Amino acid sequence: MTLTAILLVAAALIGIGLYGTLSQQSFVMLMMGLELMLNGVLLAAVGFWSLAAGGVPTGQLLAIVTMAVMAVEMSVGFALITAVYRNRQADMTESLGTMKH
Amino acid sequence: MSVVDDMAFWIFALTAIVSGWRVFCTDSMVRASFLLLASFIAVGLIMLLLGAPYLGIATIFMMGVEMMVMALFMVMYMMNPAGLNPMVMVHQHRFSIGAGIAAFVGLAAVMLVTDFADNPVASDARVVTDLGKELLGDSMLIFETAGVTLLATMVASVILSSRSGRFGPADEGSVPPPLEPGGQPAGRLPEEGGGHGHHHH
Amino acid sequence: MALTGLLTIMGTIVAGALLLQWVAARTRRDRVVESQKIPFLGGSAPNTHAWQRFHVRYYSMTLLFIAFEMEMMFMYPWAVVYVAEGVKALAEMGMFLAILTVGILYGWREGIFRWQ
Amino acid sequence: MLERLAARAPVPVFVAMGRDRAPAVERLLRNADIDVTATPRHASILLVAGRVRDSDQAYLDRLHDQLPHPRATFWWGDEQGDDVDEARRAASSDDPVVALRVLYRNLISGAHASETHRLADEPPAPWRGKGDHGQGGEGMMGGVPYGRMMPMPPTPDIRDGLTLDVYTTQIGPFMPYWPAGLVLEVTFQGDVIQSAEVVNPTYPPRDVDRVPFDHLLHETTALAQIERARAAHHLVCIARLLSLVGLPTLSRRAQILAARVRANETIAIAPLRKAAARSGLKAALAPGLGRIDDRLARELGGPVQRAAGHAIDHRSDNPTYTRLDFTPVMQTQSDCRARLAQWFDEAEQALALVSAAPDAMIDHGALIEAPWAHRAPPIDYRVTELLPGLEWSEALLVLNSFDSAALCRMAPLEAP
Amino acid sequence: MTPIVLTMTWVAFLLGMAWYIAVLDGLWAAAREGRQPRAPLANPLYRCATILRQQSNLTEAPDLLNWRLAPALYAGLAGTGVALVPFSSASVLADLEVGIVWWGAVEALTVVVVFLHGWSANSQLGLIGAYRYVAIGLPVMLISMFVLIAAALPAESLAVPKIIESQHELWNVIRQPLGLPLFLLLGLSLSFRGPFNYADSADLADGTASEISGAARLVWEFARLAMLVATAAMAATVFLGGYLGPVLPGPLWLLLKTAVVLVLLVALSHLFARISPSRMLTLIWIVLMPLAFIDLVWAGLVAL
Repeated sequence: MTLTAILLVAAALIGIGLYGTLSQQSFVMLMMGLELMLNGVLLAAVGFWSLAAGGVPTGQLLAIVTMAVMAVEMSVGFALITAVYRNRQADMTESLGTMKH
Repeated sequence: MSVVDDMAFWIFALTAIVSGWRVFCTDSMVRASFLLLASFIAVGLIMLLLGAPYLGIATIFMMGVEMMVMALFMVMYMMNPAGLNPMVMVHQHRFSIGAGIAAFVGLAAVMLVTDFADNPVASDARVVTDLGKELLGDSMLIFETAGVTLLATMVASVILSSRSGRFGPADEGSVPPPLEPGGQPAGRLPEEGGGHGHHHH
Repeated sequence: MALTGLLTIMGTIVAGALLLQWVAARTRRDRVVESQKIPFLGGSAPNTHAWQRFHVRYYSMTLLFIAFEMEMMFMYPWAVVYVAEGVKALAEMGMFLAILTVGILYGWREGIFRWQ
Repeated sequence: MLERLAARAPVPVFVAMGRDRAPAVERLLRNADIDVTATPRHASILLVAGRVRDSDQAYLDRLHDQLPHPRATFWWGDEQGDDVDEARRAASSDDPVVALRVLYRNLISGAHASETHRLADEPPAPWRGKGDHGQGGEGMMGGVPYGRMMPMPPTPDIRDGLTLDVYTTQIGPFMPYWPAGLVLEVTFQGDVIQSAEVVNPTYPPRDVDRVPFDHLLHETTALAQIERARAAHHLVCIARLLSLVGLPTLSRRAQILAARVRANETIAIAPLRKAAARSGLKAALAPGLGRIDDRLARELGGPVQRAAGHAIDHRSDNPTYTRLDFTPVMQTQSDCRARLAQWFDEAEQALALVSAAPDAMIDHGALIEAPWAHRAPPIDYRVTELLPGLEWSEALLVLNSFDSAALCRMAPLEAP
Repeated sequence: MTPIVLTMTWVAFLLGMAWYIAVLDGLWAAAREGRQPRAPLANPLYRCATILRQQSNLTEAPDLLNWRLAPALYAGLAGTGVALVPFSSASVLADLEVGIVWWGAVEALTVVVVFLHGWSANSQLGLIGAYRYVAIGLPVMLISMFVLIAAALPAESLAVPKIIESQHELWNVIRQPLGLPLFLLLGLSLSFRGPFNYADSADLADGTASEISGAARLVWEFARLAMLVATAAMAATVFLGGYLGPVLPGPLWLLLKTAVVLVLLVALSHLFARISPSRMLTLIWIVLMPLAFIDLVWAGLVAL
């Protein structure tokens, strides 16, 4: 369990997350991709903190802030989706994009 | 690091990656949400191995509720939420795969060439206490900002999601979007039982 | 190590419970026939599958809840150093509870704690 | 070993309530040897209590097939033909507990073979090998994946306007806490009812509490008998509501009280009422829940009418009652809470009348208020109009806040 | 205690207490209904045998994997909850530095698992139960987190053994009197009993359990009891000093206290009516949540 191994896993998670974010048509699935990317970031942060930074408290803080970002993203994201859905009944990124009125 | 720890790490790592990948393969929105949760739990367990007990377990409970809420919204807004009819709802598929792989390869390359400092956390460090001290000490500002941001989040999400604005229902006069530019509003009308794949003649 | 203990317990119980269900299903020879699979609705049969885009009646509450839960994450480490930090920590708690109270009051005013 | 232990357990029974049998079944509910289950999936014996409409046979068969093996059917009533063997039936006057126990023990030991399915072993629609993926579906929302259609196309919700899928299904006639015999076609969005239609009406109420009232038509009857029947009827109604809000033990207490009232014992309702109040029953019935308008309350009559604030009661005009200073009790709010309070008040008043005049007689042919709604032709108001916009548990509370006669008049099949 | 003895104690505690709750339920009902209890000690075993004898049911196109996994995971979560509780000063199966955070995770995952159980059956009654449970289960979790954090203040640690040690002089139930009652409500919610039975209630024909039979149901019902045991043991530990007590050995004290808490929980589950989910949601946020705040402030002021 070296730092390299951890970062590789984190990179894999970020890669999969990126694929999901780019490929999914629906907002909610797109958010799953984002979450997965942040999951990778989280793992990398903790990995650095634990193995390279000698446990400086700021490292932990970074991880918590990442999680807070996730929470904010989810909360506001779903609120937005609800607002959009209510107004346009759309849950697809494309159908929103083609809408000009 | 003991052999057991190493083995555990690889099991968790594999779980995290495989379930993270399966998220985008399953048809059921509930399964997708909870596969993502499985990925988070595995990462949380890796954090425990890395000597961050609070962060690891907090990830598990935080993501437990987040993915629960995620599942609620997924089911609410996705057609065919249980995936009874298999579906593919992707666009720019090849490009996305390419981007994903490129990101992985790029990051991995950077990692492999960079020489990271080897400075592991002391095994007797009181990490939770440290974190608490940090929160109330040097990083107080971050902490306060986070608190206020979360309050703003609460207010914003309530405003956005609830129907009863001060100016009447938010959906008044709204029209479903067309599926083709300039087309008829699609909505979810009864005749369209065939779903997404059907309207493109 | 605590983690090993917890995972062993979890694994053993889950494996045991699954095994019990599997063995029970193996030892009974009766097949579940199609008419038996109809979901229970007092004798009636449904027209469609029950899995639907289920209207969650409290969705605004869940969004407030996530932000709340995030605040809780900050509170655990705070609790550990509370006695050591003293008044400063107390003030911090005041801020916390103030934020959460405002959140609750706002949500209440908007009526998100009811079935929409 | 497992068999021996299982044979000693309380018999898990699911009750399919037919006509006329409600009070008798409520007696069963109190017996510790019988475990009345909420769903057929947990039962081993399907108890068909009383007569079932011919049109309900298909529902009964479906219910039967939903029981897990080993399973058996038991008929309790007088209408069964001789084609049913002795072990699986009891006359309506008999207590079936012993027979049920024997049947259950034989079922567990294998002496009585588990019954095979009655409906065809076929999916609701053929699906195997059909469609793009062999699961019977087409596209995203079409076809019959695994034999059933996907949920209905979305419509705007009646409460908050979100346009989401609706789920339409028939419910009943053998649903727990559901008026016996009633089949509704209910459209849900989430857990809120959007609309409902009557498919089959409820069974007309003809229960044991009616006996003294029928009696009165032809001969002089003791006031005590009439009023005891009233108290017992109301207690059983109260018991249903108590059970519905998660107070099964209190509910059983109410049923025991009802049985003791019928057996001419002297009882007090006040302790039950106090216990119910302390348990927060009022909070469980939100104010305004199930409120009906004045016209409907008047049409329905009986306790429903008095709960709406109309002091109309035939007993006020009867000399036997006026001698006892009878004045009708009433509530004002006309909601579920008021109807429950009305049942409690009337039951207490009835027992007070019994103790005030244990020997009073009422002349035959006298017009005496019955404990239930007027038995008159159906009215042009459907019970289904009460349900839209209610969450499922609230809907059940509203349904159970009416007596069966009132429900019967509000759920006719055809337009009146 | 050696690990082996400790494990055996854990198993005996979990099974014994689950059986004890079933017995208590039977006795309580019989007493309130004024009749003789029916074979009170053996009845739970008879019922287990009955359920196990029944065929396992299926529905049309269920999410079979999750349907079978949910009861198992629920039981597993309850088991890890019990493992957090020390039987005496050096005997705890999972001596986690952040024990009460794990308990928070158990609560969060319980909501997930119950939802999954109701969802997987593909039946409307189960779905309603599942969604309703999430509405109540999520906010109740916050309340329990507040009271547990309050209990952690004087201990200056998130570890369960440390919280016990901080109660040498005074139990938390006296120092923070609001904590225990609020925590007991969580217990009812985690195992959905009585006034908090929003998942498997009578009006839904047993809700998420309405379509299961056989072994799956046995596991599910056992898990509900086990979860109640876990909450009671946690309550006894965090608020009643756990193994602390004079004369008697530590494990016995824990057993006694858990037994007492379970009597309270069983009484609560039979004494109160279930209010509509909408009103309960408001009640939790508007009444119980501020009470939890008060508990935290109270604990904070006392601890300083």
